Amino acid sequence: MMLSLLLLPAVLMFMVSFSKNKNVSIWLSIISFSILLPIIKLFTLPKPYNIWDTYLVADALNTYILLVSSIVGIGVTFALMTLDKHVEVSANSYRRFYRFFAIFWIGLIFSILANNMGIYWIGLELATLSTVYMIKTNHSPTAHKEAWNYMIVGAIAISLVLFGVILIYASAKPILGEEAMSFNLLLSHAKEIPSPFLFEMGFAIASIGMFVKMGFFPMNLWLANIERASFYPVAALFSGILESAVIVGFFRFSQIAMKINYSHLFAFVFIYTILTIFIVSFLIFRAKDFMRLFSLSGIEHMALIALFWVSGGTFAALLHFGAHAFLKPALFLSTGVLESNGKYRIAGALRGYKGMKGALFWFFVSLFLLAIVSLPPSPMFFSELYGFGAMIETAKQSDHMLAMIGAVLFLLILLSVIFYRFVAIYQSMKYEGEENEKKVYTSELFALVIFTLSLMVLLLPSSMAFLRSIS
Amino acid sequence: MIAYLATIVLLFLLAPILLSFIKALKMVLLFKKPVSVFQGYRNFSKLMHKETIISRETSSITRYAPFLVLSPLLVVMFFLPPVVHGAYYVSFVDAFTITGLISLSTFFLMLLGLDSASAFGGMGSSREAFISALVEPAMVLTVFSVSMMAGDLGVGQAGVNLAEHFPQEHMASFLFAGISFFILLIAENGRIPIDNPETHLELTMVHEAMILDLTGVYLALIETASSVKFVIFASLFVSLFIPLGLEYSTPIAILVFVAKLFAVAVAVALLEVNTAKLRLFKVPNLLGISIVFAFLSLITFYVLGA
Amino acid sequence: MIDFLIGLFLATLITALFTTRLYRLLWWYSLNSLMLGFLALFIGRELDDKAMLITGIATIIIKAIGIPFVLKNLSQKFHFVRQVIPRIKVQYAIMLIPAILVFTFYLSEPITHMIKSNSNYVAISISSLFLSLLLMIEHKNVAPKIIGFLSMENALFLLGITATEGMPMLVELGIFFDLLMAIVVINLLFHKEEMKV
Amino acid sequence: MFQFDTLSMIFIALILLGVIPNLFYSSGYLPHIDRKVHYLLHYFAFIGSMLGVVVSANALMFLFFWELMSLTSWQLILTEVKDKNTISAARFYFLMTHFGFIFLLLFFLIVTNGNLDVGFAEMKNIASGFMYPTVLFFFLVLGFLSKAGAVPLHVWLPYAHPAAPSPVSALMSGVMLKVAIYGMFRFLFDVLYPWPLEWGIVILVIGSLSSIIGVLYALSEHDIKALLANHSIENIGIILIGFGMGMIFDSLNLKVLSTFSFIAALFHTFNHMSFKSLLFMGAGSVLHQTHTKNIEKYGGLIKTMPITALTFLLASISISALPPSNGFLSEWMIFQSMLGSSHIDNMPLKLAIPFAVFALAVTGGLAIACFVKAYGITFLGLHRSTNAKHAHEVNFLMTAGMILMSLVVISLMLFTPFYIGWFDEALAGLGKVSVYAKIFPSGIWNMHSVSVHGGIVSPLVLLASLTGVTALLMFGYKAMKVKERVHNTWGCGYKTGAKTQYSATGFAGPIRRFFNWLYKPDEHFTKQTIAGHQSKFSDSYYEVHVKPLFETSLYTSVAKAANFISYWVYRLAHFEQIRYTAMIFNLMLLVLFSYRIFSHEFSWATFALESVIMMISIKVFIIGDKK
Repeated sequence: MMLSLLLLPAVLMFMVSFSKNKNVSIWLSIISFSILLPIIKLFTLPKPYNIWDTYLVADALNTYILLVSSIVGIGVTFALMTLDKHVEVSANSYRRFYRFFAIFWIGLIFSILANNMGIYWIGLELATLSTVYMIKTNHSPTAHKEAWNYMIVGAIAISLVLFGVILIYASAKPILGEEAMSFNLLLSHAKEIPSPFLFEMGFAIASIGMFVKMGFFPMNLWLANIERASFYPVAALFSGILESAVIVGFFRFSQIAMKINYSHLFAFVFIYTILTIFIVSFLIFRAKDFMRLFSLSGIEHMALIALFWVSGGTFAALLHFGAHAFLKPALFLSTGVLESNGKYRIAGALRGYKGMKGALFWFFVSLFLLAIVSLPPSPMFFSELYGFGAMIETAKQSDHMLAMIGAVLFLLILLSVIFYRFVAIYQSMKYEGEENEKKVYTSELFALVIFTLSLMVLLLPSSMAFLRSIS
Repeated sequence: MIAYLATIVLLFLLAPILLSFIKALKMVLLFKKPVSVFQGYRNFSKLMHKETIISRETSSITRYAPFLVLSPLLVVMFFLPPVVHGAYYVSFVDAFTITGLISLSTFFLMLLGLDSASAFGGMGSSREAFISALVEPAMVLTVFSVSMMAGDLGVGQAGVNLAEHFPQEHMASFLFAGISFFILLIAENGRIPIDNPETHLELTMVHEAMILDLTGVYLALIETASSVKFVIFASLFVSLFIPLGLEYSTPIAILVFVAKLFAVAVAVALLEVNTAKLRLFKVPNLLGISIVFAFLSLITFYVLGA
Repeated sequence: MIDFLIGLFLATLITALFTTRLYRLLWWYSLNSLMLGFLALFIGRELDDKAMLITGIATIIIKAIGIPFVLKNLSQKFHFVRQVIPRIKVQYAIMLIPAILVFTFYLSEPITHMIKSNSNYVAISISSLFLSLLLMIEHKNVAPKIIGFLSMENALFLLGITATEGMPMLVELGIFFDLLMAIVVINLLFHKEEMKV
Repeated sequence: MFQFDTLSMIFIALILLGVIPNLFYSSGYLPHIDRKVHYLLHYFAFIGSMLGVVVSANALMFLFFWELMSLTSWQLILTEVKDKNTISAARFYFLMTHFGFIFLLLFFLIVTNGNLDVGFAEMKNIASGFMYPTVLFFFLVLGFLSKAGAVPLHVWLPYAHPAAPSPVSALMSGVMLKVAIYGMFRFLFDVLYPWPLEWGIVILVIGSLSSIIGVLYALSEHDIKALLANHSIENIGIILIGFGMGMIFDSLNLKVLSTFSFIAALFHTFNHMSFKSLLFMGAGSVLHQTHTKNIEKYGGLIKTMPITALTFLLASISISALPPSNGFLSEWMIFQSMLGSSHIDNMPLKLAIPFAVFALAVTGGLAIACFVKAYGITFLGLHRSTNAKHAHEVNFLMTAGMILMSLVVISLMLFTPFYIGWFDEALAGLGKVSVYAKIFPSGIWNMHSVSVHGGIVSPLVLLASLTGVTALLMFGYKAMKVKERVHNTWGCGYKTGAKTQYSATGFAGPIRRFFNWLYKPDEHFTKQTIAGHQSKFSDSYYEVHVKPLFETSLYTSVAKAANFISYWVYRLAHFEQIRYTAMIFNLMLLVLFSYRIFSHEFSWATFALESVIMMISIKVFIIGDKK
């Protein structure tokens, strides 16, 4: 019952996408809201709540993530209404876009709610494959090339995840039998796994898959290129939802890995993310367009979330996750508006928005831009404080305290490189270049309002308390 | 109290005489016909009777600055060490205050130079700023070192202490401080090798350049200020570094004091006759020597205790 | 017998690495999948596992026959370049392949004394994973890359059926479903290209 | 969440004293700002965040307000964007302040164990258990001093302060820097208390360097606001000298001297707030009228802007530490505390402190020169540009702001004992010895140094006697009824004009030449000679720019390094476009190898072997053959 309610908006969307009515997109956005109902219901239910046997189980963590992703999904549907005003897209591919968006959504609901590694993987693969087509909606040669790139790299990454899943399954099968696919059981029996090395190998391979998918070292730029080549809602979906699905898998796997050998896990993720952020920060230092900039910064934030998570800063990781999931799609959606008017030009991109709507738009975008570099009162400010706090805490308990504090310092300096670049870009957008009259539509503004409100809700003490309660 | 006031009046009266005396002595040494030692007074009265010409380009600064140049120096005169044993002296003012007051006077003098919009004024101010910036550290260090030996930072108290207990055990550092202070005396008063108070030649002048546009009473005030400044330095020098003769009875002590002042004047005159004015950018060398001696004095005091 | 089939599996994969013609490549891939299917049937019979039997049959039908056929059709329809010469020289390749094999055995050495029966299978599947990656590395064209990706899938299956003695049915079916989806998407991707021209 | 102890109250008072006159000034300035909403929003948020910083009682609040303070001040700099310089200055400022924030963040994270809600007392417990307190100290120093603008983290000041609207520069320089000083007081006292001797020396050295470097660059500056900003560096240096002496004395167990030095530092903090705000307001008024920051384009403004000129003069006297101003008093206290070093037993230290004395004295001398230059060139002489000629006094609100601020300056001068008593109370509250009774043993007339054989100063007596003597002299002059005549300035027969005056460049010439080895100035000299005669020319132009040493060496090289690294990173990213599978292949090799090595038997032989394999594989797959 719950499952069908959850899937209903997506299925409706899939079906409505065949209709040739012009006003269908408005209906779709309203339909998309209906997903909130079952999620709110989920919140009230006692956890863990079995949605579909033991395959799909809702607990506090994935309900939260599902909620965040759904809000992003709703926001994106709103922004999709005026996609054709900003880019050239034929009615046919527009509809097909919706169709694949629906499939994407279904895949995500499965993978986020999954308590089974296999189901998780299937959902992820479904979502990945459907995005391939969404990239292709843009009829440009680069989009075509990038769609192929995405197809292949994404497929490799996803296959690696599956490979890791099978190895983990193999490692736990002797004690758990067929049930070794279940995250819950794995977590509770982690200590009894007979061959930790096999598990760790599986974990490493799966993590590589997930990290490649999220654009960590060394595959930093491929995602950025894809997002550059595709339409802006795709980028918003990527950063807002798909990466959430990936990171929820990472959360689950690393929870188990933490129990098996914390120091290995920590060293692995720590080194990996620092390398990633090192590369990404200097890529951002040179980034010259919004899309690349934002998607690179998305990688940075994903790396931070992973790092906070393994350092034990669960609260920080989740808060950061939420903030990022709202901010990044908002930025990508505004990029659509910024670029359709200014075409890649950064200087003066925020100028020339006249009237109430315009003022609201540039105000929001400024807010998002400043919030993404974690200036107060952005939720990211707090999440970074607590996240780095958790890292310092871990450092203090380790044998290499000074080295780790040094690493944190290094990390912070790298973040300030990013900070610098963002500030420079923001200033250039607002204060340089010439002023041209530009236009923004209500539906986009509405999406931005949704994101802003969600961000503000994140800051409420009660939601912070809720996040603290998840562990 | 009477001795105190009398000393101040005496010093004030003596001030023009000392400068004229130096001039006269130099002329004698150069086989010229010397001016009278009272030439300072003559100049003063002459200037007092003249009308004041105020330059069109100047502002109210020119009207007030001459007073502000003189008044800090006059205030300083009240703070000098006693010349007679047992006389009243102001114990609560220390060397930093005196340095500060002198700087205040210089500050207004420099503003005065800039006010007239003439190139000379600016030049004089600029050079004065340069020199006094370098004088300052030497001054502070010397004061620091002397206060160690005198056991007090208050100038009056230091003078008394030194007179009562001559720091024989610290002779070396005392000497160094004395040399340093003597160089400062020359520098601060714009005497030859630093400045030539007698010429109005663009290349040589510092002090004179700043007051080029003053006439009448204003000029008189400034001239008084410079003579007072000299006498302050001279009396500080003699009280701190030649602390002898205080124990005599009042008239003799005062005589000894005046004699010491003249001795300083003679020393300055001899130095002036025997050296040429330094180029402006050589001045730091001399002041550097002063700074080095001040440091030396401190270090010998600390390390050797000598 | 299992060992023999695995040997053949690996052999077909290695041969595919040296192939320079697209149809040949498809052929080797088909053989590779066939071996995998047989392997599944064989193990399934040995363990008396019905799910495994279904998997084996599905593998043979979809992977050994269906996909190569579709790909061949596509290649004819869209005029693929049929000569696919590996970018890595043969001289390197003959050194690399044994090196990879040795390395994977070395890597899985710590597991050997932990899992009794089938530690070698883990090593072999990891090595076939690497070999499929190598297949993707050495070609620039899309078609061989797709085959590389598909043989990666095969490596996964090998691991699934040998090391773990079969995964839950649901998962396996899901994987098949996704594979089909992938083929559909690939098809669409090609189609789009054609539409544009 | 918040606390209001005496130290906080003192700094609240400091902020309010700086802010209230500024409100007047700011409202007078407001009609000239285009983006009023933006300005007002950030202006008040800025003030609020500064107040928030000084009353925060836990790390979370402190960091929040601290970062908010940076954010709003950055936005305030961007209020009036007229040229590219403002934009880059704002960016640079924000980067530097964020850089400092990093260290603060680390400091707080370490001393709170990641739980940012704990109070200062708890922080102290945690900090005392931390193994490397010096690391904490350096984090603290880097964090706060980058905000305060101490060498070598001072480079942003001369860019950021001129770029901001004048009321904001007054606030930033006058008040915001002090908030950083508050941080030093609060956390060095409350959290990191027992200080090793070395810490004090570090602060002392930083202070001495800052004071000299600040004043030297101020002297060579032609932009009036940048000049003042450089003076802020100098004054922060002076405050730090006092602070450092206090720390040194404290670690040598000379408690009385230590409190005395800290009082001096606090007092100078207040004084600098007052006169620097006033100076910036004055500079702002001048800028407002002449529309240029170039000091060479001013001149003669005293005639048309008397109130600005008078208040500026007051502030100049005070900042030059001339008696009887408040600036003199605090600097006097700092000198006195350094003279207290004669009691130290530690011989090397005893010998080293005279160098700090020397630094402070040089600073004093140069500051006088600098302010003669600033004041003289700006307000005296003839108009150097048309704008300066048409300048007139600023509006009522702005003058009211300046007058109020000069009242603050004067109050600091007159009520020194009261302020010192208050500072003393605060320090006593922080666990230091109270020394008020020793400073003013007999009433408020005389201020004593607490060191043995220390000096005495009597500010009120000085003030009274100076005004008395001056008034007497002037009265005498008036009584003489001297005839006055107005005539042109004598210019050696040449006509006196705006161009015959000494310029600021010329004024600083001798000092600049003397410090040429440090300045390494960039000189531009063009001359239109007549008929090949070197000495005869119709037109000549001389301009000199001094680029700060730290900027050319430290900052440019950092920027270069960042560029270099990013270039190579981009080159690396190029491979992933074409060789992505190879990248993943190698990545897997690497990770599996590392897991194999570090999880199980580590031996150098396998390590070497695997590295070789990695290298070969990277070479073959990723880099490939050269074409």
